Amino acid sequence: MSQAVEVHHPKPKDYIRIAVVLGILTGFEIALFYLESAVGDDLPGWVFPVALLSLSAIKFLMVVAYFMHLRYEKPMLSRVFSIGAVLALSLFLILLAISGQIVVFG
Amino acid sequence: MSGRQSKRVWRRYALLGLTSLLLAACSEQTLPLNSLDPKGPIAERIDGLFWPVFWIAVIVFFLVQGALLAAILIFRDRNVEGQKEPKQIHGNAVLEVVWTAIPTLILAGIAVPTISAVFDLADCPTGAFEVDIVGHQWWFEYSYPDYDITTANVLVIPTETEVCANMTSDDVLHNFWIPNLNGKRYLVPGSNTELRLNADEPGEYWGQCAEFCGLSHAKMRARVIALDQSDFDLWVEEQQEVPEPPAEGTPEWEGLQVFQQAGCTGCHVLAGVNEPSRQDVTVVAPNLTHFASRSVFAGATLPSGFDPTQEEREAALASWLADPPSIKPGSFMPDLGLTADQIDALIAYLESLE
Amino acid sequence: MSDIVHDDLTESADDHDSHGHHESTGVDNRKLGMWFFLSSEFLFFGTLITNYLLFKGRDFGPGSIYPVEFYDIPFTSISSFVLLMSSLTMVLAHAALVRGDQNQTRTWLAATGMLGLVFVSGQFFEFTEFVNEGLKLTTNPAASAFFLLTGFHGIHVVVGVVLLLSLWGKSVRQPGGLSPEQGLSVELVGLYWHFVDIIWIVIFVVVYLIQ
Amino acid sequence: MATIAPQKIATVFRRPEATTGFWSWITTVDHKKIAVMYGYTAFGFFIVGGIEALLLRIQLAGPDGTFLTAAQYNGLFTTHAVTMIFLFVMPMASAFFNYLLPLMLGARDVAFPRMNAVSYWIFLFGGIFIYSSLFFATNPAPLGGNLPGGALDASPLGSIPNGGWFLYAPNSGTQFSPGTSIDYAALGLQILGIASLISAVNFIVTIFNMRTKGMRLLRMPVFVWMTLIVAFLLLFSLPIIAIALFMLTADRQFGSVFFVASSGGDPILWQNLFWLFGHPEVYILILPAMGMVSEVLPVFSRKPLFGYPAIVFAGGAIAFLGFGVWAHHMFSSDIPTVAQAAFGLSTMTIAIPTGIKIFNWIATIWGGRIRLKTPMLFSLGFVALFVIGGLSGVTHAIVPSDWQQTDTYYIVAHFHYVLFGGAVFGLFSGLYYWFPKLTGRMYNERLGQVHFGLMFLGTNLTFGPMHWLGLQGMVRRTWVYSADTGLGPWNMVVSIGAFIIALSIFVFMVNWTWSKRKGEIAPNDPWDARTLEWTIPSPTPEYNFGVEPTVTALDDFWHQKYDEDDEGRAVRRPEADELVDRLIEANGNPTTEIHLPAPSYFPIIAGFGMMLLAYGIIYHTRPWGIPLIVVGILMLISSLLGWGGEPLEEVHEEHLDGQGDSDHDPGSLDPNQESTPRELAGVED
Repeated sequence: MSQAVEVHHPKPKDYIRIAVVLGILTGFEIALFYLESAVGDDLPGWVFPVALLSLSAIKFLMVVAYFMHLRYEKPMLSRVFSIGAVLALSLFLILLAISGQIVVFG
Repeated sequence: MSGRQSKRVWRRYALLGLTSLLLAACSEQTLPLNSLDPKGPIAERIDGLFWPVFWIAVIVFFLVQGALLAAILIFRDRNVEGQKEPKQIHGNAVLEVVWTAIPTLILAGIAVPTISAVFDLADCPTGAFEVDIVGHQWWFEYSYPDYDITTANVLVIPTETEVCANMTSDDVLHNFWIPNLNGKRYLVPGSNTELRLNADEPGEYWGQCAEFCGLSHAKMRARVIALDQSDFDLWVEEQQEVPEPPAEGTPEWEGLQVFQQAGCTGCHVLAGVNEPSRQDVTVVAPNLTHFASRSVFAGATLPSGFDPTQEEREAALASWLADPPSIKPGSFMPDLGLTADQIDALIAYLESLE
Repeated sequence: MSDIVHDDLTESADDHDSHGHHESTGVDNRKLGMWFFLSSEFLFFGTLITNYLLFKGRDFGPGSIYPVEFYDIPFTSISSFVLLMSSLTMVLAHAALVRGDQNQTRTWLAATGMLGLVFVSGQFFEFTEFVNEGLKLTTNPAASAFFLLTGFHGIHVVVGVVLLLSLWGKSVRQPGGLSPEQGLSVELVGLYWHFVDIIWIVIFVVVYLIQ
Repeated sequence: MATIAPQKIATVFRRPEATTGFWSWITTVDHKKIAVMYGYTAFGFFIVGGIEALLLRIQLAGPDGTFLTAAQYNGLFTTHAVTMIFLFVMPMASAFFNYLLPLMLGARDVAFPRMNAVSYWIFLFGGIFIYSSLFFATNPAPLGGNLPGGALDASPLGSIPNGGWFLYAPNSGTQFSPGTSIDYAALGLQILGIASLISAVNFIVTIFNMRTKGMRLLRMPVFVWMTLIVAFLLLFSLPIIAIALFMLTADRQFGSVFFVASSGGDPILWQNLFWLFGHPEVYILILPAMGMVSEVLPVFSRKPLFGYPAIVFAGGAIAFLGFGVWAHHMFSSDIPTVAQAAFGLSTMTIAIPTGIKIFNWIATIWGGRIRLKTPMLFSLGFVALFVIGGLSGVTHAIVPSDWQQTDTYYIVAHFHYVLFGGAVFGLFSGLYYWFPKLTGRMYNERLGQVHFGLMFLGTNLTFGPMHWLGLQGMVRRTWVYSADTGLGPWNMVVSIGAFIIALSIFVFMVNWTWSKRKGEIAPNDPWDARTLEWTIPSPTPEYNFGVEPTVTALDDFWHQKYDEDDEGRAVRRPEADELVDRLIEANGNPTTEIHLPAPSYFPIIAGFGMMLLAYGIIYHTRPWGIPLIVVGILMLISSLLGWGGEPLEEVHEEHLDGQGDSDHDPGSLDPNQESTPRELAGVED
């Protein structure tokens, strides 16, 4: 654990600010859920999933970047971490695609 | 040392060559499951795809193995004083590009006909002749929705007709394969798959379940009999008839008594005997209505041989009725403990069900 | 992979070595191992989430029930929020330790563990409710997938709580609190904890909120 | 030298102290001893798997064989595959990784020595667990099914797992496999997977972090590169099968319905998940052998590896593409046409990097000075046979052809050329090549060449005709075939070939056992090699390197011995002999005190606990099932805590030359960490 790296760390206040933002984003997510229940039929089907997924992606990245302080680490660790994330995402999208077909035609 | 060495290498390759020669020589044998012997347009299309790729592979094989062998022979350490050390070559960018590009081009060349064949052979054409295939441990059930016929083990199809098999499975995965007519396709419980069959000539085509499906997977075989349209129509007529019950007192009649009393009717359906309406019956065993019209039984494993005599057929049937699990381990048809007389009577009855 | 290599090609492996044999990448062995492990965890959870997505829309015949009919969104929102906040307390614990504030470290570690327990209890309650209302592991594949996914995540939370509490125990027992080296353990447990949190961030949206 | 001072530490057990004999093996954390244990265990399983193969071949030698029953045959083909893949090739590769990684990187051990020991013990108990099914498992016929004579299959062989190594659903579900044998397979594979996942993390961190001075990534031997790639493949593919096996176990034990078709489950999902793991697994099996061949070919041609970066890159490309081709195992399955076409294409692309490797290997020996010693013969055999396997592989990428070929012996031929002609030949190449390093003695060259000759002949006789059999319609996993199919004669040839292979393995065992004791004493650098492991005495001293090496180039050792003249030919430096002697001398007699990780009881306890846990899960409905689970978990936890509680090294007055090493389960806690010198050193940085 190198002290030189620790120096760059945000202060507790910054963490609290980030947590507040995360909380607000969660609030948005929940609001979107109820909004969809209310007016979902008037909008194209992809709007709410896309909005929700974007919000969760932002939260995801904030936690990774600040709480897991990946922003302040050597870039190598980001790559290590993203290999798994990207691989999982792409493999399972392909799997969903080919299996989705089974649902459609089967 | 090195001289002897190289001779050994030669011998090894000579042996390999000999093996492949033998391979070619033996191909004259009768091979009912030979996938390289297409008997219909679909199998021919696949065959036409296989051979060019095979020959390309053969050429590549000889080039690469030749280079390897040449390198070994030319550059082996002769173990002589003063033999120079090799030049220390670390690589060559041009060569790397060349031997990346050439395989890529070859593969691209192969890919084009492959992809077009995949799409051409994929779906059943509209208006195809329809049959339903259901896989059971360990036999195939066939039914003809348009003709209200249900049969097993032997699938009868008209020649020069696109046949579309709608397949599913009653238990585990099975895989229906008639090598002369097409590649294979899974039968999946809970969903439907399609397989196209098309035979040019009348004939009997052999098949086998190709996916491991439990204990007696090996004994889950299949036959397809292709008939001219006129013969096929006759066959359909025959199959739609309900057999007359045998006259009282005949051996056939005694067989029917055994059939009804020994427990056979618990699983087998026989029109006119225990089948008031075909739809209500849950199938656990082959429909035996026209048993005698089928060339094979017991998961298409019996009788063996290409043209069995009636005696051979009856002997096989007797052995099957005597102890099914010894022929198909795990079989859902139990050893009913039938006496020899009962078996004879049953055979007489079953063989009358044309 | 070539990206990882790139770093190393431009700098010699021994640049950071003054003496002895140390980490060629300059990242502690344990920490590097942890990041690789977490990277691999994506595949665990990816498989489970995919299972759920595959089954959630299928038709299991008349009269079948689906997990989505049982969700209690306000309840799950609160427990999601609890888990999110536990990430904050976790990072505060680590920050306190870096400052050398043992008291605060202790407090925040305990708080994180407690929040984790609250989350797990919530999940336990949720499962019990579902089962009482008739949604069981055996009901249909969608239910099976739901229970396996959230259960597997729950086990991760439990393991995290155990690790946190044992760290907290050490900080209480040891006279001078946690040593600077145990700071690495706090950091590693923190990484694990945040990872469990981000997986829940995804599950919350993908499983619960998207209809 | 390792200083092992008894010390009072609050742990459950007294610290183990033995450095020789039985207990030293049980408690060792030395990567070399662990490697040796991996090697012998794996070889033991190889013999078992080989005997299984011979039994299968006796049964199939003629049509309608009666040597085995259906249940026995189905069990044997299942365990043959499980054994050869998970209990032989993978652990044997792991033996090489363990032995060679630190030596090739110039390190004193792997990054996490105790995790390394844990991996081994978990693997061993996993293997024992699977084979304990012989005695404990049951294999009744599916409900309503009847076995000959109405009885269960009485012999133990009838009770081993019999669903195929692929455990396809729904046949592997309780409805169609009601006994416990499938549970043994599923949980056994789960245990082996955990062992491999732990080693994967260990190897990756070792390779990234334990390199000696100057050992940049592109100066690492190709074997190390292939190890790294394999470890990545394990890291990312094992989780998928782990979850799939969880699902299967949950289906079988706890009533979930993932794969139960009658409840809406999806058997094809199992296939997808299985092959998402299963295809990378193929490369997990073959890449280590490719790495070894890439070490052996240059040494015995006295030339550098041709196109080092291309070979490394091709290995990475194979691994990457290997994740995107899984559905080619399912071309006749229920997948959409577009997916069939796409996966056919992606499968073809694998041939490109594979070709790059083959061509570079041939270019490596081209123009060299080829010494046909046994390791070289096996490496050349590898290339020759692998080419055949690769080419037949391209023929199944032709999707419609694959509809004909899949599930036939054509596939069996293909993957045996790749895995036996490939992986196993590579492993034997490595066993002969590093034999002097391991034992300090030379193997018998003549017997080695006899072994190669017989095995090469046997391999082609066994697996060559299988191509033909498959195309002629011989379907896999069938315990009998009818004489009418005309498949008899070639099956006889195949069976004879199998026995020739067996004979060749016998020759190998004779050679090994004899040479290990009586072989000539090996010279320091018997092959005039290129990598760091040959700069230290043979057999390797416990601390590996007396002096930590510094490297300045790829094949640093070779460049120290050889210069190039104007033509670019290698010229041995006049001082080379002296240099080798000096290096060996220095590495054999360290001047500074070297601290090695201390042995520990905990790894074996953790492994044993894992096995008990698995038994407990299978028998959780019995009264003693739950207690077994509890005991298993307690053993696991207590050994992890105990291991966290004992310092890796004993405490020393002054830290001179600490092992670059820290050993913890990621996330486990270490109360005595401050007492580890290495950690203190870390803080000083």
